[in-house]
Amino acid sequence: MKRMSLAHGALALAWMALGICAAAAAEAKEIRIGLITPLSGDVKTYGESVKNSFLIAVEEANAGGGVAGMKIDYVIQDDRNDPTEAANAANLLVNRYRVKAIIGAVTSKASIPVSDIIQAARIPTLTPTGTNPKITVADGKRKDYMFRSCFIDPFQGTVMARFSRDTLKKKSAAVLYDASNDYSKGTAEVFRDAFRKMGGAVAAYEAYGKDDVDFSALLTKVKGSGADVLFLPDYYSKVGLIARQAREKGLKVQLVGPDGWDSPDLVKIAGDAIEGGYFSNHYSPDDERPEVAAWVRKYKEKHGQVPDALGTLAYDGTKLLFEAIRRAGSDDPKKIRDALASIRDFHGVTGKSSLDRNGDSVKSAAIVKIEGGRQKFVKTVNP
Amino acid sequence: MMLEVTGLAKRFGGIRALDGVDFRIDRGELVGIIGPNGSGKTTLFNVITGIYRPDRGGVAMEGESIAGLPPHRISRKGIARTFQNIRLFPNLTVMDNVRIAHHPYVRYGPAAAIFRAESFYREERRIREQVEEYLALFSLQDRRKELAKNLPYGDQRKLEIARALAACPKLLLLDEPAAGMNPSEVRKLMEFVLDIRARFSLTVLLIEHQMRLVMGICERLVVLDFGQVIARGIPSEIRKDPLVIEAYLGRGTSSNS
Amino acid sequence: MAILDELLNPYWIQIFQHACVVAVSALGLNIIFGFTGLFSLGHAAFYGVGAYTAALLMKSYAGAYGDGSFLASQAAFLGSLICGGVAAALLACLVGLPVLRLTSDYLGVATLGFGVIMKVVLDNADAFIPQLGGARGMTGIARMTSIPWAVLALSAAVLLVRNLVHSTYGRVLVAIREDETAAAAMGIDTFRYKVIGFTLGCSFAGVAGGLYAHLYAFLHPSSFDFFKSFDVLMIVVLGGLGSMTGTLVASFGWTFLLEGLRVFLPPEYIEFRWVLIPVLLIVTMLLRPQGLLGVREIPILQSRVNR
Amino acid sequence: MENFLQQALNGLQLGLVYALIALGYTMVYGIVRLINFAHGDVFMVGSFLAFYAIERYRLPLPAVFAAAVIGCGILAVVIERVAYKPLRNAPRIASLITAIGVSLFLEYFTALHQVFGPNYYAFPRPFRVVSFHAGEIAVTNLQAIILAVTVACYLVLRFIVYRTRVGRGMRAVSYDVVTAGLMGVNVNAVISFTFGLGAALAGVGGVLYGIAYPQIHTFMGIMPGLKAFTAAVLGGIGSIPGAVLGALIMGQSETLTAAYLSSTYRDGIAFLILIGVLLWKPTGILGKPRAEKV
Repeated sequence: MKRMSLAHGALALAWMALGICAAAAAEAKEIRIGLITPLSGDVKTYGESVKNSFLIAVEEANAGGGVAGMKIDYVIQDDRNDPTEAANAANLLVNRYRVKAIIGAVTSKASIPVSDIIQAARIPTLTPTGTNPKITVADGKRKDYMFRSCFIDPFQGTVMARFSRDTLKKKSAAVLYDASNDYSKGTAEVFRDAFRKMGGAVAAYEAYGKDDVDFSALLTKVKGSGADVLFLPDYYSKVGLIARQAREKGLKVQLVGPDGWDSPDLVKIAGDAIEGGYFSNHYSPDDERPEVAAWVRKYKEKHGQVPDALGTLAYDGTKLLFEAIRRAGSDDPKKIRDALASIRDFHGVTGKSSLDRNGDSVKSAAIVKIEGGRQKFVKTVNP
Repeated sequence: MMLEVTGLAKRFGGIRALDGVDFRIDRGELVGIIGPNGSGKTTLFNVITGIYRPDRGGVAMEGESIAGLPPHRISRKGIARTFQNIRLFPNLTVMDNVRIAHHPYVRYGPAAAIFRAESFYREERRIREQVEEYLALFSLQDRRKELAKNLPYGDQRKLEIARALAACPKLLLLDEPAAGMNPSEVRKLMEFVLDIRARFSLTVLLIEHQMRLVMGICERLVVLDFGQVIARGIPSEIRKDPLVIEAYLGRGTSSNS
Repeated sequence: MAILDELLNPYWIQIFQHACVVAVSALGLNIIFGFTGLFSLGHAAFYGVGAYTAALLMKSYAGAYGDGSFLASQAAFLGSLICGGVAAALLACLVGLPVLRLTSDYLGVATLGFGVIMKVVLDNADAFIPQLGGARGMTGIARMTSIPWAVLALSAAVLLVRNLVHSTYGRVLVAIREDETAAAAMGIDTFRYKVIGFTLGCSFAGVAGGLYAHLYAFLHPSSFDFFKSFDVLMIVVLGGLGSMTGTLVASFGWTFLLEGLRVFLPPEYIEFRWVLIPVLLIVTMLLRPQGLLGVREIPILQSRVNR
Repeated sequence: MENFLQQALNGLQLGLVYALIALGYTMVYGIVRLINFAHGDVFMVGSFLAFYAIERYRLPLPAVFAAAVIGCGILAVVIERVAYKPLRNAPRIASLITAIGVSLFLEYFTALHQVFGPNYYAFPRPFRVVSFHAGEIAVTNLQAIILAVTVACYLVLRFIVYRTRVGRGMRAVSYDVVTAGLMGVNVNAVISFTFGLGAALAGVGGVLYGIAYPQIHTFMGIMPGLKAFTAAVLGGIGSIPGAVLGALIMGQSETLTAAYLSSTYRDGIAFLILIGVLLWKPTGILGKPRAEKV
C-alpha cells in the first residue's frame, strides 16, 4: 500500500476542518432563546409552521420593548425529525449558544432526546407540540425543566371516545393508526380502551405504516366489520387520503379524529369525503374570541394562509415562555423554570391553560365539525 | 496411482461438455490433455477441482473419492491449478498472492493475529521465507511489492504457477500455461515445467493447445473431443492417430501453431 | 485560548464521541464491504440490534442493582457493550448463512430487505418487550458513553482491524473480494470466511450501537432504518474501500460536516444544510471515484510484516 | 371470496403503478448495471409536474401526461450526464453513491420553497372517480385507466426494445458495452435514451399515482421507489416482463398482508418474499442465471 501523500492528507484535513471552530459573540441586555424544529426532511412543513409562529411571537415581544426589559435574541436549529440531530441541536444551543430557554422540539421522537439534554443542563424548555407523556416524565422521573403546552396523547383519545359514544351515540368503532408514529399509536390505544370502557365495541383496530398510501385493504376490512364510527388518529395529510379512499370504497361511517386533522389542506386532499367529520382541537379558527381572530389575521398577513394547529400551539407556547420570563424578571434559567411551573390560567389563542405538576398543559379541547368544507365549532370539552 | 477419473459426465443445458471421460495418471507422470476448442478440457479441470459438480462418474485422488467435494477441500487433498484466463488477486501484491496459498498450513489462530502473539511473528517469518524461495525460483523477487495487476502478462502467468506451487500440491493442473507466449518463451516454459516437476516431485496434468509444448514434454496424452476421450497414448502415436487428425483438421481448427 | 475553549465545548465533545462511534461502525462495514467485498446495505440494522440489546441489558442491570458503584456500573457497561456486539454477531451469522450465498447486488438487496424487516420488528418490539418502546422509542438509558470509552472502543477497533488485515486471515478476506473462485482453488473455505467476515463486521456495528445508545440516551427505530445504512456505506466508500485511514477520515469528516454546517451556514440558510450535503457528496465522488484516500494508509496502519 | 377478489383488485392497482417505476429500474440496470436510487425521486418530480399542469395551467389529461413524461425524461438525461457518465469507468460503487447523493439532493432541494415546497399537496383529480359494481366487487374507472395506461406503456416499451433501431442498440449495449461500441452502436446515446425512457415511464407512474393516492410531497418517491426496485429484483433485474411480474407480486403481497395479517407487516412480508425468492432463484424469477466463466 502506498503512503499517504501530502495532498491527500491536506484534502482529508480540509474535510475535518470544515466542522471545527468559529465563535459567537453575545450582547448585553438580551436574552437568548433557542428553537428546535424540523426545517428539512419529511415533516419540514410542520417545522416551518412552528418557526413562522415562533418568529411572530418574538417580533411582537421585541416590538413591545422586549420581555422584562430584555430583547429577545434567538437561535433556530433544524432537527430533521431525527432524534440524533435533535439531541445535537439541543447540545449546540445549550453549550455553544448558551441559550437561557428553548422552545422545542416539534415531534415527540425529537423532543424526548432534547428533554434529557436540557434536564442535565438545567435549561427550561417547552415543547409546543410533543404529545408523548414520556417527554416530561420518563420511567417515573419528572424532568423538572421540561414543559409542554399541548395535550398529551391520552387526553384526546378519551375526549373523542366519549364524544363518539355519548354525543354521537355510536356503538361500534373502528380505528386505523400509524404504528410507527407514537402520536397516532398512543391516541389510538387510549381511544380503543376508553371506548370499550364506555360500553362500546371496537370492531376493527388496524395499523398501517408511515409511508403507506394505499389503505384499500384496511378499509375493506373496516367495511366488513360493521363499525359505525371510524377513528383516524393521524395528521391531515394521511387522514385526507384515508377519508377519500373510504368514500371511494363506499364506506359510510362517521369519521372522527384528533387535532392532527387541523389544516386547511385536509379538505383539499379529502374533498367531500371528510364532510361531516368531527375532531378535537385546541381552538377553532372561527371561534369568536378576539385573540383567535387577531392571531389568524396576523398569520394570514405574514404568510398568506390560515395557521394550522401546530403553528398556533407554537405561538401560544412561545408566549407562555415569555410570560414566564416576564414573571421571573431575569434571564436566570432556574427562575424562568420556577415561573413556568407556577403558571396557572394562561390565556392564549388556544384557550386557557395551566401547567400541572408534570409540566403538562391542562386545557380544554374544542370539538370541531367539518361542514361545507369549513371547520365549524361545536363545543368545548373540559378535562 | 495419483488421479483416476472414471465415466465422468457433465452437461450444461443441452450440451454434453463431458460425456463419460476415463483416464488415470500415475505418480510423477506428466500428462497432457489436448483437444479442439470446446472439447471439454477446461470443464474437465473444473470438475476435478470441484468448481462444477459432476453429473455422473468419479474422481479419485490417491484412491480417495473427491467427486462433489467443494473446491477448497479438493485443494487440500493436494491438487493445485492455474486458470486459462489467469485468475490472480489483481489488487494484492505479488508477495501476498503467493502468501495466500500458505493459508491452509498456517499455525496461528485469529486471536494470535489480533494480539500479535509470538506464534504470529514466527509463522509470518516462515511464510515469508518460503514465499521468497518461490519468488526467486520464478525471478519475481524484485517485483514482490507490485500489485499483481501491474505485472506484464508473462510474469502474471509465472506468478500464477508460483501461487499454485506454494499450496504444496502433489498434483498440479496447468490450464494452457503457454497461451500467448512466443516460441522461445514456450521453450523456457517447457524446461521450467520439467524442472519444477523434479524439484517438488510433482505429478503434472496440463491442458495445452500448442502442440510443440505437449509433444515436447508430455509422457502421455489424452485427447478429448465432444466431451469424450477419442485417443490416449504416447505423443508419437497420437500424432498419427486418424481420429485425432480428423478431430483437429476435419473441422479446420488447426492447432499446430 | 479561544480556539481551545471552542474545541473543549461539550457540544463538540459530544460530536467527537459520536464520530468515534460512527467510525467503529464504519470500520465494521469496511471489513464486510471494503476488505471482503460483500455488498451489505443492512448495516444499520445490526447497529440497532446492538444498541437495543446493550440498552436493555444495562437498563435491567440498573434496575436490579440500583445505581451501584462507579466501577460496577462501568463493568456492567462493558459487559452490555460486548453483549450488544455478540447479539449483532449472532444475528449476522443467522442471516448470513442463507443470504451470503447470494452475490454482489443481489446480496445488497437481500441485506437491504433485512434492514427493512428489522425496522418493522423494532417499530413493533414493544409488543414483545415493553421496555424497548417500539415506535415510541426507548427512554431511560444511562449516559455511560464518555470520551475514554469512545476513544478506547475506536482504538481497539482500529487495532483489531489492522492486526487482522495484516495477517493470513485478512489476506484471505481480501482474496475472496478479489477472486472467489481462485481463492477456493487455493484451499480457502470461501463461504466460511464470508460468514466470518460478515459476522465480525456486524459485531463492530453492534458494539458501536451500544455506545450510541448510551451516548444519546434515547433509541428510536427511525435511527436504524435503511437510510442510516446508506450513511455508513457513503462513509466507507467516501474514505476509500479497504482503507482504514480513509474510513476514519470520512467518519470524522462526515459527522463534523453535518454538525459544522449548523454553525457555519448563515441562519437564514439553515434549511440548505441537507441540500448542500448531497452536492458535496456527489462532487467528492466525481473528483475521487476511488474515495478520498483510495487504498492508502498512514504508516501506523500499514503492515509491518510486509516490509 | 368476494372480499378476496376485492383485495386482489386493490393489489393489482398498486402493483401496476409499481410496475411503471420498476421498468425504469430494470432497464437502467440492464444497460449500465447501476441501481439508480434516484429513480424514485424522478417519479416524485413527475407527480409534481402533473400537479402543476393540472392545478396551475389547467391542461387536459393527455397534456398532463406529456408534461410529466417530457419533464422526467429530460431530468433523467441530465442526471445521467452530470452524475453517472463521468463515473462510467470508475468502480461501480462510485456511481451508486452518486445515485444516493442525487436522490437526497432531489428530495431536499425540491422541498425548498423556491422549488416545490415542503407541504403535503392535495393532488387535484382531473376526472371524477366512479365505481361500477359487479356483484359484491367494486371496480372504479380509475382502476380501469391505470390498467389501460400501464398495458399501453408496456406494449410501447416492448415495441421500442424489440422492433426499433434504438431498441436493438439497447439490447446490444446490455449484452456487452464494449462490443456494442465496436459494432457502431452509439453507446452514449443509447444510455441516455434508456435513462430518458425509464424516467418517462416513471413520469406516467407519477401521474397515475397522484390521481390514485391524491396527496403528494417531495419525499413521496422513497418508498414506491424502494418497492419498485425490489419488484424489479424479485422479477429478475434486467428483465422487462420480470419487472412487471415482480411489481404485481409486490402489490398483491402488500395488499393481502394488510388485509389478512396487519398493515404494519406489509413491508416486512414483501421483503421476506424477496429474500425467499432470491434464495430459491438467486437472480430473480425471470432473471437469467449469469454463469461465471471459469
